[in-house]
Amino acid sequence: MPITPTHYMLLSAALFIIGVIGVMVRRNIIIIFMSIELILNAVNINLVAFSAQLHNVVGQVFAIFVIAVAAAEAAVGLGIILAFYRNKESVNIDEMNLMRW
Amino acid sequence: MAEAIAFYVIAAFILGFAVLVVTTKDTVHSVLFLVLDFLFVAALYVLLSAPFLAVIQILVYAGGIVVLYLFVVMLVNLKRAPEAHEDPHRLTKLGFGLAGAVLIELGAILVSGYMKAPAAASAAPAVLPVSGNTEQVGWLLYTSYLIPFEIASMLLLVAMIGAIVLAKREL
Amino acid sequence: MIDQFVIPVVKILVVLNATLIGVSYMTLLERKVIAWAQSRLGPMRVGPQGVLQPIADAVKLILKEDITPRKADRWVFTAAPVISMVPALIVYAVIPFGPVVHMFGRDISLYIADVNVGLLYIVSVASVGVYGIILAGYASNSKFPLLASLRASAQLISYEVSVTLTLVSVILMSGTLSMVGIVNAQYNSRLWFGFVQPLAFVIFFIGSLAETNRAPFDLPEAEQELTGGFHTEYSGMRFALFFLAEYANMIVVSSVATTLFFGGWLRPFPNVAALHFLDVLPSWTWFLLKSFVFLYIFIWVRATLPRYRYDQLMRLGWKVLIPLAIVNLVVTGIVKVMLL
Amino acid sequence: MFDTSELVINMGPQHPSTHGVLRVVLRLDGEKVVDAEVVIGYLHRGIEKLSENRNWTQIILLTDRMDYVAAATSNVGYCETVEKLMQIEVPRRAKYVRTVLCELQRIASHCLWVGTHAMDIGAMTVFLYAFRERELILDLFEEFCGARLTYNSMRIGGLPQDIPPGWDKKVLAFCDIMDGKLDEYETLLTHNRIWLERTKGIGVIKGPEATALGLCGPALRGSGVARDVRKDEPYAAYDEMEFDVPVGMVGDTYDRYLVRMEEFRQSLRIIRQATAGIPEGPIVGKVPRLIKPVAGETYHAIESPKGELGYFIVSDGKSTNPYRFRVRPPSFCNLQALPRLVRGHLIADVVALIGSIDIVLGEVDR
Repeated sequence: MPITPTHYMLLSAALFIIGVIGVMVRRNIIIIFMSIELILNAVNINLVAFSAQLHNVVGQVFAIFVIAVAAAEAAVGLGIILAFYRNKESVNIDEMNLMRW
Repeated sequence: MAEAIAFYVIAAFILGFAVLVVTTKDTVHSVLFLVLDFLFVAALYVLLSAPFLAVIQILVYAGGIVVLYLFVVMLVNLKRAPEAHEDPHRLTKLGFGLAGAVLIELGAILVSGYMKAPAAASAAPAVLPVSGNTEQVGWLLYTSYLIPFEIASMLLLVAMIGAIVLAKREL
Repeated sequence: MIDQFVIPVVKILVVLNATLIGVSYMTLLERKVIAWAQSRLGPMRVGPQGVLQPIADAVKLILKEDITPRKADRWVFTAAPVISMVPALIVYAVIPFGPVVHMFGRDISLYIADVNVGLLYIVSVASVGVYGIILAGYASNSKFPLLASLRASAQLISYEVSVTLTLVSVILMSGTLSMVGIVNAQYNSRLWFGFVQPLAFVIFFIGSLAETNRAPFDLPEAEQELTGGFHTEYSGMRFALFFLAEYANMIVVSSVATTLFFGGWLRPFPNVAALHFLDVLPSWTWFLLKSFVFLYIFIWVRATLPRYRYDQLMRLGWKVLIPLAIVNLVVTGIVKVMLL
Repeated sequence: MFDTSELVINMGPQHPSTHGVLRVVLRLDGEKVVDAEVVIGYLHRGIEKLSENRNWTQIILLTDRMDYVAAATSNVGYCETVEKLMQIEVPRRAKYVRTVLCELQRIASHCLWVGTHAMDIGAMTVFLYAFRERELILDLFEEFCGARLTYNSMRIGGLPQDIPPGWDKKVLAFCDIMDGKLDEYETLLTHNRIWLERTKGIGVIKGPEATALGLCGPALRGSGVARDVRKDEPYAAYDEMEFDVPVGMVGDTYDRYLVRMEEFRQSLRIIRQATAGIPEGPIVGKVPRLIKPVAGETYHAIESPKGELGYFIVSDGKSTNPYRFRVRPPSFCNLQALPRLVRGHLIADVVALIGSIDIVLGEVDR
């Protein structure tokens, strides 16, 4: 049974859902950040799956841009976590309820 | 046939590690599972005949970003685990419910899409003068997608400066 | 059927065993060369001229007790040496030891796989190698190894940037990422990239010294300061794995340097008719000879140079090597565009 | 794990680069040393108390064990102090041989210093070279007094026995070898960029502050103060030798290194002059059979390889044992400058600085 793009879409949907659950359920900010990375990966899988099916490399170019943005987001996000940890000694998202601290 | 087996094996690993990332208590273990997850996603890209992206995924994601996470996890080693105390007004059940709803909705779209006849073949892609996956990606990146490329580099520069300003103790 | 499975598996076995034997004999080579440099004899007791010393070391390390610190993270503690060893071994999939050769009535290529993203594959596998060190420091759950592992990984990451930039300038010259393609490009352009790109080679060499934690950059396991660096808590077989991983990385880096900068398996002046008598040596011996020269230089540098301090090391990495690598890249680009 | 406040790390007493059982408690802010506290006493054997129930000749053995790297200079220093108290006239031959022995000991001690100092900073080869030369000197000492480390090479009033025939030829032969070997050390270290970067500007201390802190020997001369006991208060046959005292300008680790490397050459120069000019004559002055100095006290200092080594002895005139025997060891005084030198540097520099002030714990703890 040949592998159709729908299989890839189902896989990326499942990965997307796991990411969303991770963001919603966990309280540790770092785990939340990692779940966001999972979501971005799910998007990438979709992009590459369609680019392979349509034999058009544009999808992969977009995937590279997604990776670049993910890198930037991770760097700044972790900077915020470090700054927050230095003030509040905890990485529990519930305690992050102030816009400025 | 071999490709189908490979796909299912890799997909199983990806989803398995993703679940482990989200559920393990120890943060370092979940970072490790994340690395393994990204390596298998890279394997998936190789299956989708996108070797350049697979290598970039290992280099940037597994080799760079997750190392960043590992550093932060070690610097932010906690004396009391965040999940230690139960937070009363946490709507975990609602979270699961919402996620389930989204899953059902996505499944419905996919399944219905699968029933209908495949969409009309879209316009044939522009034939690129170069062959080979890396060359084509490179060609597109520097011709039709040059502006987004420059913007992305600006974005990375801004992110670097932002991270340094945030993380450094005294400037 | 045979071409699909049997030959690649045989090739992999040959390369893996050759590497493992090479790595164990590297320890002997290093002790002998440093001993010779320090006007002493080196290991002489086991076997004639100390030849069986690596086997003795291996047996000793296997029999030694393998303790795990009490509050250490058991799984990560055991996985760390493996994680630092595996990348060093899987890089050999793309390194070409020779051209396609006609043996046993069949055309066999003296390389395991000609991946068209070969060079990027090597760089990305090297970047995954950092995990072994970080996790080792983290898992041993004590102050000194953690400090050492953070420093080691920061050093590795910062030198990876300059090494990758030099590799990009080589790709600019060769036009292809596949390792076999690069060696053919050097054959066609009749000039080894080491001479066309001397600055890139020097930066690559210094960067690889730092990436394998060797010689002037072997700060992470500087006994004097941090009492042993990140593998203080390790003993027995696991310590041996770390030790071998360092040598495996060293062999990998020297074979990559040979392939990229000194024409992998090409014998000197391959197309000069007068030197055809040199062809009696099979191609992969040239490759081994050249990588041996680099290994010798690695050890020679370790015997003579003192060690950099951590901030000087990072300053050199960021403020000297990376700008130089970028300048080299830009100049190569301009020259390539103007000439072609 | 380690929060942003200071981190306290114990370097030693069991540590590869603290030259013996020295414990340095470092308070670190990240990588920078905020403050250092030196803890000593692990090698205290109570030599000064022991000496109070031993007669004057038996104490010579104890002086060997203090600075075990430079035992000959300690013996000569002690015997000269007792001779000064009892006003014994030492024959010229004994004085010349004492000068040769002291300078040979200085070269041996500096060999050990350059080896361990370079090894701490990472250059392993120099250690092997330096110890190869030190072996030659130990052989010369073994011929003269039978021992390689704790020599017991002096007697109050002169030499225990005359130098074996041909010994001075061997010493001159050694000097020629050593000249060549010194160039080897210099090529390995002096103009080595990494060595320069690890030692230039580390542990800078200016002259006045160095004297105030009580630094002495090469550590003090590295900061520009030309204080050398062999020149200021010449003893043995130093007044008849011409040699110059190398002095540093900046007072950092590199200057102390250069001063000691120059001292190697000056010692060779002295040895050549002294060995060539050893006069004939008796080897022991008029010494009473039972050494019982008249009541009194005296202080006499000599230039040991580490610095100014002083002996203060008090005799009550009644018994054959000293009433009080006090030693002013150079390593002890140099070591107390360590916290001041180390402040503001990194951990790797602490190691380089301990090597640069060249301490021996036997002498520090006594």
